[in-house]
Amino acid sequence: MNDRVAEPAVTRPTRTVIRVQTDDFDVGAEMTALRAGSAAIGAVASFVGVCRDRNDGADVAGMTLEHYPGMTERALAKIADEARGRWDVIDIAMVHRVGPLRPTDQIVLVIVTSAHRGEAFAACEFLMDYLKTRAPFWKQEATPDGLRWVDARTSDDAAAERWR
Amino acid sequence: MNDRVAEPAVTRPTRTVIRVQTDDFDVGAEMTALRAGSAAIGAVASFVGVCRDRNDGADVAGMTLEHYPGMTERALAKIADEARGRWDVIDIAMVHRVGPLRPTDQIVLVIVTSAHRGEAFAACEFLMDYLKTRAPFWKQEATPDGLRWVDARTSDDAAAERWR
Amino acid sequence: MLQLLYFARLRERFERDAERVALPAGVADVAGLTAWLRERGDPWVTELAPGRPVRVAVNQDMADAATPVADGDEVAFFPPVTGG
Amino acid sequence: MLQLLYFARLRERFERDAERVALPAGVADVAGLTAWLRERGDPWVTELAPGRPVRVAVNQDMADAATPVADGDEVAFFPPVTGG
Repeated sequence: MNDRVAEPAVTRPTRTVIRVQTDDFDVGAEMTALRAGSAAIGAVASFVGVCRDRNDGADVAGMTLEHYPGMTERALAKIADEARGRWDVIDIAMVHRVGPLRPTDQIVLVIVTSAHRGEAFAACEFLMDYLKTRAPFWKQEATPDGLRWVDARTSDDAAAERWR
Repeated sequence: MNDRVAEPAVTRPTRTVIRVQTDDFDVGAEMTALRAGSAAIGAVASFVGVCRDRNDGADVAGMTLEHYPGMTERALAKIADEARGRWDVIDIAMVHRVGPLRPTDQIVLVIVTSAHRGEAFAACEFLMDYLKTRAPFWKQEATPDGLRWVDARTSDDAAAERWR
Repeated sequence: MLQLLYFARLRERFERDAERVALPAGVADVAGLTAWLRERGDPWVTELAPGRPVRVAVNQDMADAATPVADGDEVAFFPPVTGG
Repeated sequence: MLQLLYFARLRERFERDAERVALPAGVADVAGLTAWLRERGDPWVTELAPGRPVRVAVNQDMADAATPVADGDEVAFFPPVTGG
């Protein structure tokens, strides 16, 4: 130990990136851009949600994601603000696709940067749990029995409740 | 609900990627390669550890990572096996750099793929906590006062203890 | 006027994604507006029946039955969200 | 013979990263081998003193004081790990 002062603040403004888009995203490029310019970052936790070929026991040939333009970005920004109030994070990125998607396509990306890993992991999982229950997106799947709207999961509500 | 059978097993063998290397890694490329060929994956959780410019109250100009060749790979493989015994994960990648590193350089990458996000997040955090306390790597930092070996953190021991 | 929006299953059942209506007499909150919509009969009375999993946002913030509704507001009706 | 390895701070203090030694008479476990190394005096007796944060691996698996040591083993001494 020594008597140097505590860690300095981040030397650039923190970043909050929120985007809703039909195009795919490049995880590596998003991560590189998000953490650029801050040597205070020691931890980068991320999550990518991917379209599966099965759900609730049925084959899924693809899905279409609908959203509420305007409210979506607003809801995501509120969720990011709430994460910042709970953990000492530096940057947050939340990118969500809409429109038609097929199995193995990327759906959503959340990245959190922080000085330390515990806060990055917790904030990243929190952001996903809240996004799943509070951001206005709806999935419609194409199955052999036709199109069906995906039902909200009680497990997602339970996951979000953990953070109360 | 319907009477279809439960979800099928992954249609390709699971992957466990373990590498110790001096070269940098490309997070996006590692992620793409790891999950390629499985439409059963719905969640990809990842963590990147980054070299900071400050640690324990001192400026850090850079660090050198030493390891125990042979044991390192063996220890990482055991940690990956333990994660598989605890959670229903599909693929695991653990890539750790050794040699000289500078602030903002990537140090370690852990990626976990799974059908669902809860297991991917938990396994990814577990892998990092166990890597931090059980894989034979040692950091030596260059500070204004000279070279110093980084002391193990009691907070890392506490993080690993959570999983017992 | 109110701007009403419908998403996902409700958009399909109501066969519209939006409509403009005059603020109905006596309607002051989400509960009142929902009751007024139910008076249209099916599919409104079914989809908006008490206990159905319907969410409401007023001016793009999540709302509940007691949230006030006033002239000029944007009120959206939709099922529980399923993104991510 | 035993293959002894030293890493990080211990490698520096002992001024070697490896050495081959004959299995000392009477040494059957990690505790015995550590006691035998302490007989070399400083820096061994200091760095390997009871209570110091030293970890030991036998044949590349983490070991404790009671882990057996036999002819042909690889035994490594190092500080608590700090990777990641």
